[in-house]
Amino acid sequence: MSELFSRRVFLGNSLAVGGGLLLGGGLLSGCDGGAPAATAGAAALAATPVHGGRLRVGIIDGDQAGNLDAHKPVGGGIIRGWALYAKFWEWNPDVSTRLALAEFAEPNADASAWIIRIKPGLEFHHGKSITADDMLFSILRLTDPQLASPFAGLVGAIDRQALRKVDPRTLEIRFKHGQSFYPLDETLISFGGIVPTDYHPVTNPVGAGPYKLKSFIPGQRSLYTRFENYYKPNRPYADELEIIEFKDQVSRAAALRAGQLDVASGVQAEHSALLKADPRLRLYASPSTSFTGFNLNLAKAPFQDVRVRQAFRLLADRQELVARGLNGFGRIANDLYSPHDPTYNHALAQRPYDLDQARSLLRQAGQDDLRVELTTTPGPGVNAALVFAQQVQKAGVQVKVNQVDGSVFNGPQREQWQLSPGSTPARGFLASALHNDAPQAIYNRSNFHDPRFTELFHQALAQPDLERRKALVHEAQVIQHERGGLLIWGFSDVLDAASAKVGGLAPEQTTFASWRFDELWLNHA
Amino acid sequence: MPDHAHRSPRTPAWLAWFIGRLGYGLLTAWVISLVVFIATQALPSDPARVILGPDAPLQSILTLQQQLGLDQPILVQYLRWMGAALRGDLGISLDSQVPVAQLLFGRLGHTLALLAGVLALVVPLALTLGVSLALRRDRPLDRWGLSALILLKATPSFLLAVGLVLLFSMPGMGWLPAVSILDPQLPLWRQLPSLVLPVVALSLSALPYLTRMVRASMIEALESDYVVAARLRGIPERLIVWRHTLPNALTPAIQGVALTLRTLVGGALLAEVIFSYPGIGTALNAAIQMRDLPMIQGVVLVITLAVVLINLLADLLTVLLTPKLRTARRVKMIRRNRRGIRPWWRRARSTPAQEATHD
Amino acid sequence: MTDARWLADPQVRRGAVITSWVVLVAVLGPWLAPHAPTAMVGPVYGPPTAGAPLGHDFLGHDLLSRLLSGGVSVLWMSVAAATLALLVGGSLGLLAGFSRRRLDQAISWAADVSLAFPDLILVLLIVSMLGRAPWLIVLTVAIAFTPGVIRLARGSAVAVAGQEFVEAAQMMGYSRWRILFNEILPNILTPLLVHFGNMLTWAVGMLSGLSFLGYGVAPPAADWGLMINENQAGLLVQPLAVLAPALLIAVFAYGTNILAEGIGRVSARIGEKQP
Amino acid sequence: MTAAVKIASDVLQVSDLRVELAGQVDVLADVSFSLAAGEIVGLVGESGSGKTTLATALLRHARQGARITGGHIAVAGQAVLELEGEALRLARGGLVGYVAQDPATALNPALRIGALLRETVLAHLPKLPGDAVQQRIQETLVDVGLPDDAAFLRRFPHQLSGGQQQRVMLALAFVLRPRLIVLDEPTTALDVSTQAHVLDTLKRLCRGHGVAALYVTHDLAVVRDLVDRVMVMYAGRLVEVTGRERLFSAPAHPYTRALLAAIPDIARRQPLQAIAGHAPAPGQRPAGCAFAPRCARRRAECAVIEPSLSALDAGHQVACLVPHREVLPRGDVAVESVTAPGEGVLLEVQGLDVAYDRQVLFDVSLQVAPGECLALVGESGSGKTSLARAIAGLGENVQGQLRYGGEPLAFSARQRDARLRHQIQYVFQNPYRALNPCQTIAQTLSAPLAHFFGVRGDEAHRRVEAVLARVSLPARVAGLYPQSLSGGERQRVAIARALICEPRLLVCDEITSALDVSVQASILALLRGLQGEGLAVLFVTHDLGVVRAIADRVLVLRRGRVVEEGSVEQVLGWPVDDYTRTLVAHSPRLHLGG
Repeated sequence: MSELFSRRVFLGNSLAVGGGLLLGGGLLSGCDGGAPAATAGAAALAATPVHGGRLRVGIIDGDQAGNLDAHKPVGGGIIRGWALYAKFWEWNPDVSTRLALAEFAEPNADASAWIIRIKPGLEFHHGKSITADDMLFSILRLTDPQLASPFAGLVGAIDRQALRKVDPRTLEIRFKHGQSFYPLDETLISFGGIVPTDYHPVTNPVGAGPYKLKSFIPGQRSLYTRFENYYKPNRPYADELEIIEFKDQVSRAAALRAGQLDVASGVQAEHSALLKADPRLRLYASPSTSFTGFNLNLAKAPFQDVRVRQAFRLLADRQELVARGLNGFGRIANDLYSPHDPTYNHALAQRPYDLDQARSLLRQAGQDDLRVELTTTPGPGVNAALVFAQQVQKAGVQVKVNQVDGSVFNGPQREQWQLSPGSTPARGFLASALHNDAPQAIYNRSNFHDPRFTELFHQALAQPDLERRKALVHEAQVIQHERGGLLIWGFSDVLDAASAKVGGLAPEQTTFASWRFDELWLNHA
Repeated sequence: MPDHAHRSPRTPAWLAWFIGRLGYGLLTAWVISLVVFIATQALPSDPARVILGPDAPLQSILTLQQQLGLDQPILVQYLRWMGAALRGDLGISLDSQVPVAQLLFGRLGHTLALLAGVLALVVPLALTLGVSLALRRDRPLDRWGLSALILLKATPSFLLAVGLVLLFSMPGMGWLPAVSILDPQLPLWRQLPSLVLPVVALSLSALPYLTRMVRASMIEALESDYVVAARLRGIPERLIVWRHTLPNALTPAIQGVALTLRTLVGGALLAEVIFSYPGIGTALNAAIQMRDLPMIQGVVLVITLAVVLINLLADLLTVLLTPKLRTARRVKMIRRNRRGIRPWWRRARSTPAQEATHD
Repeated sequence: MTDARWLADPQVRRGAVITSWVVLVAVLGPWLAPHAPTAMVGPVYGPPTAGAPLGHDFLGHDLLSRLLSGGVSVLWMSVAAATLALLVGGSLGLLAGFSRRRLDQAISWAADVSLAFPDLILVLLIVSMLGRAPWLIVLTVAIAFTPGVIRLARGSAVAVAGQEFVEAAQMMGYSRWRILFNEILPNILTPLLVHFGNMLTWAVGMLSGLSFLGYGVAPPAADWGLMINENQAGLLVQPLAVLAPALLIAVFAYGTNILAEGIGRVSARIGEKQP
Repeated sequence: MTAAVKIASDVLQVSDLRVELAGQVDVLADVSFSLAAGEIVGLVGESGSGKTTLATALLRHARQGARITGGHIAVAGQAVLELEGEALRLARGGLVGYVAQDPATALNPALRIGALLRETVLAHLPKLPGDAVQQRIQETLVDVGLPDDAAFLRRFPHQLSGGQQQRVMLALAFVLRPRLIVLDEPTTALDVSTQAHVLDTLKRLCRGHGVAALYVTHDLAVVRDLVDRVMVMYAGRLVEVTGRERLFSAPAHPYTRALLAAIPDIARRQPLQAIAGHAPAPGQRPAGCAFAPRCARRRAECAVIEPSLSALDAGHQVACLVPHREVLPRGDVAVESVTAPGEGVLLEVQGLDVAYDRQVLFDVSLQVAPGECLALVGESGSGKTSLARAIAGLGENVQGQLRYGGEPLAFSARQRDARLRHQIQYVFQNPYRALNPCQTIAQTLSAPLAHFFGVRGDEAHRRVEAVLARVSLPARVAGLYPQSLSGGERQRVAIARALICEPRLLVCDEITSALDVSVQASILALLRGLQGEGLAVLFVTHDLGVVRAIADRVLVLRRGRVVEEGSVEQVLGWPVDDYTRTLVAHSPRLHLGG
């Protein structure tokens, strides 16, 4: 109870911060002050959870039908995974991790090995008890090259040969070539669902999550029933969970408003006014630390020149980007990610919008008449790209926004885009870096490679001690801030909307407030 | 004088025509499947990358490509696909890893239900409207009706659909579901309310064409000599409209319905997306986005076969409903020019299909 | 001579007036627009102000300026697609109607096959795979329309060619080209023209539908179809942002449609005078 | 029944009937007449005279755009124009029967013969028991000379021949036993033999049932044997009403006389006289007598006073200020001397076979001498058009031999030498489709000049004017498009197009069948004139009267074979072949035994 309470207090604080920023930059926002009001409404709903009912959650999965695979989730598969699978850890609302299936999980002193022990008496949906064999199977499956999971890269450091069962509930994980890997929790948490050895993603999709599968029609919906032996007592609340897939926001908003849905997960900011105006609905704005920005490709002219990168970062009018690109639902950023991370370097001053300096930098770099192509996929990212293109025009830079299909964007040319949008869901510094600009990053679109940064990053990976790691990260962030390839202009809020009958949904700093299916309940009476 | 020429043979003559027509249709479907297969496989897109997403390492992509057989020559891939398709196996969806046939089966049913609903609404409506407008030709009702129809025709169909969705998501409009999310647990006939709005939206866009077609052919039939003659014989007006005029006006209307269906098979896509209706239209749109090639090929094959079937049925109905064609000794649905003499450069060849203009 | 005859019909006149009004707005609009179509001058979905009488759109552009600038692309793309389809389809159709069996069968059959393939799906397939450059969209829409034109042109050509004056020309021993251009082509122009008007309507509908699905013109260009797509989320906040372009599209489609139909009706009436 | 007829001797009484188009333009005015029971009256007029309007007005029907605005029609005492709704419906068919012009289009293609008949009976006699209906239908079918078996009743209209179709139309009218029957050119679409049979049947039925009939036609000769009285109509007015004998022997109205003079007669060659000018279109009637501008006898007052129909003497009414009172001079006109055919052979056809789906010509041979007019005669389907087209180079699937001027001639016009090609020209049946609607007359006419002779510019202009003058068209026609010309003018232009090529052989395919008799007369006169200038003419026709009027020699075709050939006098006067004999016997003639 006390834990819950403290979380709520924390949230309140962070929201005040978020709201303040929003107000500060809210001059251009048509709907300022909206977010606090909505969250206030949400805070008011603190009644006792009710059991039973069918909870209907509407998700947008683009056009992907997706699957149920725990380790290679595609499209809505990630969200469905929250219902089906439990992991060693789970996320705290402040984007830190806490133990879930595991009762103990610690790295050794240099983070070259982890020991993970699960709670006793855990069971899968089909009644089989969870053992170290299943733990081993799950990690091996995730990292199996034959499975080709896109997320295997995050835990690429794991040495598949050196996994070791310590006892029936304990597993030891070691890393390749004596590497160290401190952020195992953050990288394994999302896609490291624990599944039984007889698991099959199509014929036997069982896990230890709050709900077990009843039926799944790809691209349409999936239906789940309550898992009675879920490791959290008395959870989940609803008897049934239904995840309904939508292709576009308009029809889902209509379904929510028409009462055909209880929860709409991840609402488009443009719909906020409409949803907020509806007395039957609640809008939850989670001030996440998911960043949105642009990748300046260092491998391409003109961005190999640090002055051009600096000029671009100075040219971004972040307030306006937040106001227009995010419809005001977000906060500005300082070209660095993971501000919630305790190691974040708050000493670095917020980079201002400085047209004059940007111009002079461009002039020094000999790029007075610069033409750049910004390649993006259709979707929400386009707006920010358009706003940015408009902003840089003031410095005489022509940015041509080129929209390409998702398959082209992520196709063979994906490292060739001169300028492209980038974003990563809220993660700690190390995990975010592994997504973006770390030496072994799975997708380094900005082609940022810096010897000193690499050195610092490797040291940080091997440093479980917070204070010492903090020093390393601080210096690394100075480098990123000064000459990195990312232009991070903002952190976006995640908007969820739900019927007023839904409880257990509260804003948090993560992106998945509405995916906590073991917390959500429905006042179905 | 030439009475003896009309003894009906044992098997009706149109049967031979029908078989030929069937073969032609199947050939068409086959060619389309081949073209689409080659085009989709050859185009610069990499399903493996689309499936795995931006963060996939190269190794994973290469492995998946191999698993999908994307590294084989196109013709080998086609032959393999065709062979399997003939056995009813359309491959596995790249996206959801479920057999395409299984995915399509349910969705096809939904789309067919949607189309059936549209037909059930539009055909009687268009007939009634068309007939009543034709009977009131050039009177105010007719003129206003026509203007309204043109306006309806000019309005892009997706606007109608979006408008309906928004209207029914308003408070107090809950008596019809705004969005057609179907519960797979329940049979479709118990979820008919979900069909209403998409059917209405599609019907509205299909209505103008059909109504005007019925009206035009009704007017043509009403002005024909045989109607004047029937009228001057004292045949009651009711019989003139329903017995003398409508059957003859129906023949062009059948081709019109076929054309409407053909357009709807493709046009349902927009409505399906807007209403989140789980039909083959949404499946195709998603498959195209995802480069889910087996799914695209499967959907296209199904759509093509459907179109071929629709055309076939329409032609068959036309033959069966037109006594002159039904009883002919050789069915050639060819409209010669008035004197029956064909232009000088096209001698002794027959056109298989009737002319049906695009409108 | 023919034009005067067409304009005598009130429906043709009304269609011509409506169409030319929209064309005028689209063509002169960019000069009249108070702001650049990409300039962000107000709040997102902001209400009307003195500088922006219609309010603002999803990024805070001036809606009026975008409306005024957004017609050119709709116009040129639909006209280009319809023209291309008319030229290519018309030539192929005439060729088919005028050549001996083999080529005619090949062309007619190809047209039949493509007609068995729904337009929108064909366009979707091509555009999604090859990209959304305007010329490509135009080309694709034109490809989708061509089979219909082929059939129409071939059908009308065959019908005209069956008439005695063509046989007379043939008997005189005029060259095939001469018969084609002097005797047949002028006589099938009217149905083709009517079809052209219809194609304009379809093209507008298809282009805006494509934009709606996200395959149309790429932003930041101002385009009526795209504007519907961009602003649909704000429909209840700033309805004009969706309704105004939708209305203009519908009016344009309406105008071309009744123009085409009026012309068709007038020529049918002229034709009726001959038994 | 018969008693009733005798009491009310006039079955039909029409007075002051008026039909208008929009804008008070009358198509029919001041029409008054009556019909006695059992009487058959012919209504004769050229196209546009309003005869069909009058015919349908008797059933209180007007075509789209027209309205019956005045007058009174009484059929067997019932005021037809006052009838509404159900009463009107029952009067149509029950009281007044109607037989339409073209049975092929007037029979619903989707309904079986039996269904049509049964429906018609039941629409008027809904209470009649089934077997009575059946019996009545079978009686009527026997009456009109059709089989009455079930198989026949199950036929669709398209499975019948043209004559049978028209008999079905008669049956549909007679099955209700109406008091009056209106027939709108019922035999125009039929071959002469069939026409003769149908007319016989009709006459028998009317006499037998005591039904009055109004027979509408454009051809006086057709009604010669059928009718008791004739009404002549011109520009929406009755101009002469009289008994049959009187009409043919002493017509009083100048128009009637002109019409008679324009009709070719199979019995003898008489000079055909065209009527100058046009009949006025509705709304363009001149003041005074509508015929006055075309009338040779007109006086000053004719342009002022509109003559009304008044009795000349008993049973003879005429609307003319200066009617003819003398008897029509008979047969004294000298028969034109036949132009002597030139020596030698211009065109020779040997063993010609033509086959499409089936063979249409079998081993046809013929010869045409320079300056000669050879008529090709046959009923529809005899292969005469195929033969003409083959000669003109438009044929297909032709086998055999063609020789022109002694030289072999290719079957396809395209393969013929250009110097030969212009010498054989072809004029089509339908003048409305023979001219390119997108080209002015000058363009149409000057194209062959440039093509064959390389003549352009002023010289071409001069020649176009000359050829227009030759076909009696004013020079201003050159600037017009075909749609502003009448059918006869178009046919003249088509002939001009042939003439401008300086042909030696002109193939004319039924070129007058779509035209009114007065126009036909002028076209035939033109052709005769051209023939006099040395042009050979191959004239395809089904009308033996026209043959008599124009041809030197005749070739009779039957089912693709030549059955008789010879001079006109020989073939029409003393036909040898049985087929030719029936053809001649069944052809309508103006002068009995002439």
